[in-house]
Amino acid sequence: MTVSASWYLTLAAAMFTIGAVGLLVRRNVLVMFMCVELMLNAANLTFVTFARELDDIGGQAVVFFVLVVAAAEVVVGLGIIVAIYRRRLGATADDVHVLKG
Amino acid sequence: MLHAAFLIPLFPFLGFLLLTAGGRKLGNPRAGWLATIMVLASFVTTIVVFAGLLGRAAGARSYDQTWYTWLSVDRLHVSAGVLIDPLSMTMALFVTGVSTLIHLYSIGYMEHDENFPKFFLYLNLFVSSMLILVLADNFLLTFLGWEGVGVCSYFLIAFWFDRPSAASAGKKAMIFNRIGDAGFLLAMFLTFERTGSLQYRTVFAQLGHVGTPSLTAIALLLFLGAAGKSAQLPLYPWLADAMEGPTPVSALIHAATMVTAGVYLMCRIAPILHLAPDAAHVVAIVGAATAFLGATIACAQDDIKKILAYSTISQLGYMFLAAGVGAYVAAIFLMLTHAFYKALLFLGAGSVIHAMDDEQDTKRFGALARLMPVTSVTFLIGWLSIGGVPPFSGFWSKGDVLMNAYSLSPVLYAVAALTALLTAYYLGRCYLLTFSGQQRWSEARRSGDGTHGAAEGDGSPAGALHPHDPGWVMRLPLVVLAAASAVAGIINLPFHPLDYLERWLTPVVGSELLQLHFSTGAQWAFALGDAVLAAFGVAIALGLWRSTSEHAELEPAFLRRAWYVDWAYDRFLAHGSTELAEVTSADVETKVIDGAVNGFGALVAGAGRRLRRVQTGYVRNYALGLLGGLVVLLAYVAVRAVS
Amino acid sequence: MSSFPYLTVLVLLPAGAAFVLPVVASLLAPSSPQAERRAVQVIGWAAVLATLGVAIAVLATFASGSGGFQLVSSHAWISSLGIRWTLGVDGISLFLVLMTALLFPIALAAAGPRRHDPTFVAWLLLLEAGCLGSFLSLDVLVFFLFFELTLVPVYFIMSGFGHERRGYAATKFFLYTLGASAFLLVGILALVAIHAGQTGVTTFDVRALASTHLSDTAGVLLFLAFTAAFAVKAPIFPFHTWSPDAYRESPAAGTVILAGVMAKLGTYGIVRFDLELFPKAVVTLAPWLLTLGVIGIIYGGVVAAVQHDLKRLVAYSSLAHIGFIVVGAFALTGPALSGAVLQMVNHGIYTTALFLLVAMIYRRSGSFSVRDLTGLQAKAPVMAGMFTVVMLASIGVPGLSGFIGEFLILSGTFLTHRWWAVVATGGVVIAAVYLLWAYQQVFHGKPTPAEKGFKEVSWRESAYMAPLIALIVLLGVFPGPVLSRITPSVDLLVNHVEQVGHATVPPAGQPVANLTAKLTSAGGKAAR
Amino acid sequence: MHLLLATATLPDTITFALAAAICIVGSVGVVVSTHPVHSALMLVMTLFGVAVLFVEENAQFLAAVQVIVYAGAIVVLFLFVIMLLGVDRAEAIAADPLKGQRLTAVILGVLVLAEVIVLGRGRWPTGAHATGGALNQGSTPNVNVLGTSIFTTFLLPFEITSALLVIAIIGAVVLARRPARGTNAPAVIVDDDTPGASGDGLGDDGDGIDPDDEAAADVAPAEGPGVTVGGGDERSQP
Repeated sequence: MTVSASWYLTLAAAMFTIGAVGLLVRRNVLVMFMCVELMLNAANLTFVTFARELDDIGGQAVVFFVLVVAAAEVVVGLGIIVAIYRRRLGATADDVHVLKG
Repeated sequence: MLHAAFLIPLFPFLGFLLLTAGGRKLGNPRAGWLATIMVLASFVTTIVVFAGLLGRAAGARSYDQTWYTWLSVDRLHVSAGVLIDPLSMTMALFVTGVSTLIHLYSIGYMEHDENFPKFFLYLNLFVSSMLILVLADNFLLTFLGWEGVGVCSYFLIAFWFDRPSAASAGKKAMIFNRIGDAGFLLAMFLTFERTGSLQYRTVFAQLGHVGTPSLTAIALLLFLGAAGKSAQLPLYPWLADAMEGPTPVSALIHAATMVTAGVYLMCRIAPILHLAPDAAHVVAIVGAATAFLGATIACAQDDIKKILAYSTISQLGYMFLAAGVGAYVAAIFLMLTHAFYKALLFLGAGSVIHAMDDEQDTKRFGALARLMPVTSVTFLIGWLSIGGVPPFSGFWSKGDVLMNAYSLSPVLYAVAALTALLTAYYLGRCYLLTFSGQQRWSEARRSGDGTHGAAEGDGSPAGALHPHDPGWVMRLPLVVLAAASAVAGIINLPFHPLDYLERWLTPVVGSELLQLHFSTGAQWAFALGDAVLAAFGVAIALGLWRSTSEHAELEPAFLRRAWYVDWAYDRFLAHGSTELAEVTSADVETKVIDGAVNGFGALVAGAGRRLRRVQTGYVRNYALGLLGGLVVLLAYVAVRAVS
Repeated sequence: MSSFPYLTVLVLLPAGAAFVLPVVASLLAPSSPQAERRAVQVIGWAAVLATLGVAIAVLATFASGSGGFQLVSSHAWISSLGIRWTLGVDGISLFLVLMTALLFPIALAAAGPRRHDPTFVAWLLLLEAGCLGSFLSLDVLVFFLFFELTLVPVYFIMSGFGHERRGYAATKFFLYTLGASAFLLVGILALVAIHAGQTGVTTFDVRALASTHLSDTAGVLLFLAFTAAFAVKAPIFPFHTWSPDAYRESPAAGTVILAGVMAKLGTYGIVRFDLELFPKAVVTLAPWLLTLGVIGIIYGGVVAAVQHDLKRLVAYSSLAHIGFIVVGAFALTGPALSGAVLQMVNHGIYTTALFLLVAMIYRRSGSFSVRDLTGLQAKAPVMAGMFTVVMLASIGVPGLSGFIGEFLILSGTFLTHRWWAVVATGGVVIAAVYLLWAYQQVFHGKPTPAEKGFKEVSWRESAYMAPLIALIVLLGVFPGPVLSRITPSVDLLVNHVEQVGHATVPPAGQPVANLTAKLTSAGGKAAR
Repeated sequence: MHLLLATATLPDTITFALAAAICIVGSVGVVVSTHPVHSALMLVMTLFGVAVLFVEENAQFLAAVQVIVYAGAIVVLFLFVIMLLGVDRAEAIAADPLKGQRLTAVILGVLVLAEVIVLGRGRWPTGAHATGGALNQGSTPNVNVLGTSIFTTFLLPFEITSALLVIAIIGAVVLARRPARGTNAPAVIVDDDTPGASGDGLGDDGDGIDPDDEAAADVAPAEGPGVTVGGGDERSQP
């Protein structure tokens, strides 16, 4: 029997926070993307933990779908990044602000 | 025979429809003849109905004919129908009679006008409306005729619409009338509220249940309407301007028929005036004041039609004076005789204007008597008649009014008597300036003023002027009217078996408000006094104006400018309201109301301009906001959970 | 009652045509522009005329003398929310429907070359469906949908085919009316929620909602929410400023529909929904609304008197006339309300005629300004004659349509609210001032050389003016058949307001507890 | 605080502690590495840690997928893009050009963490099972249980994910494709490298976008000094 769910959840919360802070402080679009992956993983961990806690397969099924969606998201996201980099040498996230009001 | 009553207004209306449809094809002069025949047919029908009414007993001379229900909502039931009684028949007779003559005259007068069919179209519509006005059996239908004649008056005053002055005069007449109409409308609302009906018969039957203040209000509001239509103080200025219309129009509408509608209304509501003596006194006082005012202004005018217009205002004042003191028969009597002699004077003036190639200034006439003998003689009869010289009709009718005025108040009598003197004087001045004295027109001919435009004239070559009497079409009405003016007094002589009109009308208007208590001797004294006043007026006119045309001291500026009333209206009412409207439109509408709407839009736009700074464009900033939102949200949940 | 679904057909016919027309046009356009134009014409005319035909059939089927709703058809639509497709017609809506069905063919005829434009015609047809749907809906939410639906076509007609400042006018119109309608939606939902709370039934049927018990505050608030939308749409002073701009910048056909039909959506909404649903609040707030109406009458007249732009002048005159309708609606007496309903129809007809005449002048001279026009009567006497008749109707000369409505409104208002009626009567004078002034400027005087080629009305123009003028005269002389169909419904409504709203405002010495008491009191007075 | 450590066995506890440490270190490493490649490698480390935790929690299948798909495919994709774009060099992260961004982010992050922990205290789901079925079904292996669930209860979402993947592939192809000369560029971002808009839009305040420029950008895309990536650039300077 592994450690109680509280530890897992606390760990997930910490990972999520680190990912979120990373998303906010890094300017490299690729690294920001990795931070998003971190947050997704934190969420996945939460799901799996609750699946165990509640003895419910639904939590794991959701994680499965999250994985698929994450894969799709990465594909499209990286495609967008490639498209942006094509047009802007050395662009970071801060360089793209054409939607400024 | 009474069943034919519906035909009386129908004939002229038919004429109106026919002329609308095919007047232009019918052309000149057939359109005029069609119109005249229609009015003549109406006149004949009226005589037939009149005969039918005459055949009934004096107490049963009343007949209702309902055509259809016009309005029926709730308890408001208004039918379209006629009320045939001695009063309405008297009015119908003289309206159709005078109209026929003036239609005939117009065929000659308007023969060169390019809008000849349209003129008769309007005239027919006018006659039809006037007949509905006098025959209607309820207030609302009377109001329809009332407005109908007002609208026709507007069309006809502005008939020569290419003259700005004519167009303005038409508009002015309409607006002054509308002010009066507002009073009429309010009177109807009050009547309906108090009695639940607008039918004359029903209303009069219930007067006993209506309080005196309400009756006074109704009577005064109706008088406001009457003052607008009949050019009484303070709503009279439009009538002088209305002379911009063709002269037959002035004769028919602005002298003989339409302007007397107010007097008719006062007689029609005699039962109300009986019960509201205060209102009746107001009517009398306003009438006397208007009579005097009109006469003074007429003394100093040069334009022949303006003289006659102010004279009309003055004479209408007499009629209101009579109605106000309760002498309705005297009012109707004066109305009838006035219709004859004033129509005669206008048609005579029209002949002169026609002959003088559209010149209207009496100072540029003179010595026309020998060139236009028929016109001159008939005009002279008109003068003597309106002046109250015995035995012409005016003597009898005006004497009746004066005597009745005395019975209410000697002051009213004094004003009216002075006015009578002035009347004899100013028309004498007019006659003498036009027909006798020096010939002042050959050198004054066509001195380049185009104001009296060519539209009325026939465009005759600018050669020498040869004034002459008009053709028979125009001469016949003159002669007929002159004869009527001379002898019309016989319909109501103040001797018992001869007072036909008195006995004829009494069932409708009731007995006199004030019973006359004069002895025969006193009556003779009054008659003598009237005759002396008239003779005096005539004598002054002869003395002053027989040979000369200049008496500047007798034509002070304040009279020439009509006591500055027009000026005051223009300055304070017209300009004032225009300025008020400009301010409303420019400031209130644009700045306040629309400003509020656009201001709200600007506020949103301004807020947006300020808030757009939040949209930095940096995705990391937005994400920061997201996280901040998450913090707030979680804090909220936490606080909720704790409490 | 007929089994034929007249009313549904009436709404769906133009709506269907509006969808079919662009499809057909786009199929034909690439191959042959001629065929496209012809198809647009055929479909457009067929739709509006068929709608008019159905409307006339409705009139023929309508049983006069009965005040309730007739030809009611009701079908489940959004069952979970209790929204039903419920249409019905009574004396109040009957003639508005007829007027709408009549004015759309006229607007199409007056549209000039645009009647070949598939976009324009399709929007016009959709607008007709929206207007008819609004007048016929008995389900409040369906009414709201149609009420809002009308905005879209008008926006596109105005912004796509209007005059110089069309963008400004269209945006202002759309935002203003849409913003006000938000209140209406909230009001509807709140009312339905209250009703559902009381009865447990979720329904949007106006007949059912009328029995909702509302507290005084709730009634007043809901009344204000409803009235906000209607006041802007009508428009009632001081919510009118979109209208001069919108009327001014719309193309002729758009102006006609805006002023003739859509303004009535607001006043109809007041009569149908405000009076029916919130009698208490109506009684409480009637003096305020009457005051706004009276101010509108005077104010509209005064501002119209100094307009140099004919279209704006007519727009402000329209404000004054809407003021009369508002006064009639809130006087809460039989004659006044009947007059208000009649006046809606009258106003639709003569305002349309005025705008059409102004458009004719514009088409010939290129100007709406009285400063550029003079002496047209010499050039076009028939047009001047038409203008005169319409103008006199608008002024309220008896014998023409405008008078009957105004007289009924004012005399009815006088019974309960005397001083408002007195002031409103002053508006009658003002109407004469500005219209006669405009007429004098435009038609009197000598024509300028520039107007040499000014043409008389054409046959086409006469053809679409003729029914309007005929109706102006007919409604003035024989209003009986119309009034006899309006009054039963109006009586029901006035009774409802008086019973529920306790509208006991007796004029001096005459108790007016309800209609029957009024009738007996008149009889009693006569008997005494 | 419920320190429910007592129920855990020692190996499990040690495994958890190690994996948790790996996760935290990896996560922090992702954020603080100056070099994108290092970040990616740190991410792999984290993912492995998570996979271990999955195994600990009886999610063997997910652990496998985590390693294969996440670490094996996604991170490789990251690395591939880093190499493709040539950004595999250290960047300056000492200071953030957006004032206050870093500080605020850290404060907010700490706040979120604190709030989540506070909220989590004393609140524990005790309710019924969801519809998906039990996790522990006797001796049935986790893969079987999950497979049954996905192919029965979650069949429709599963099918939809397939569509999602296809869409993503197409999207990626379209986005990454170099536009042929004269055709419309994928309208992902507004191209303000066109002559009329140069110097505008990036860096300065870029006061709205002129629709005409937008149209021009559509007609003649990317004629400025475009980034040349990959093989021979036929659009090099004339």
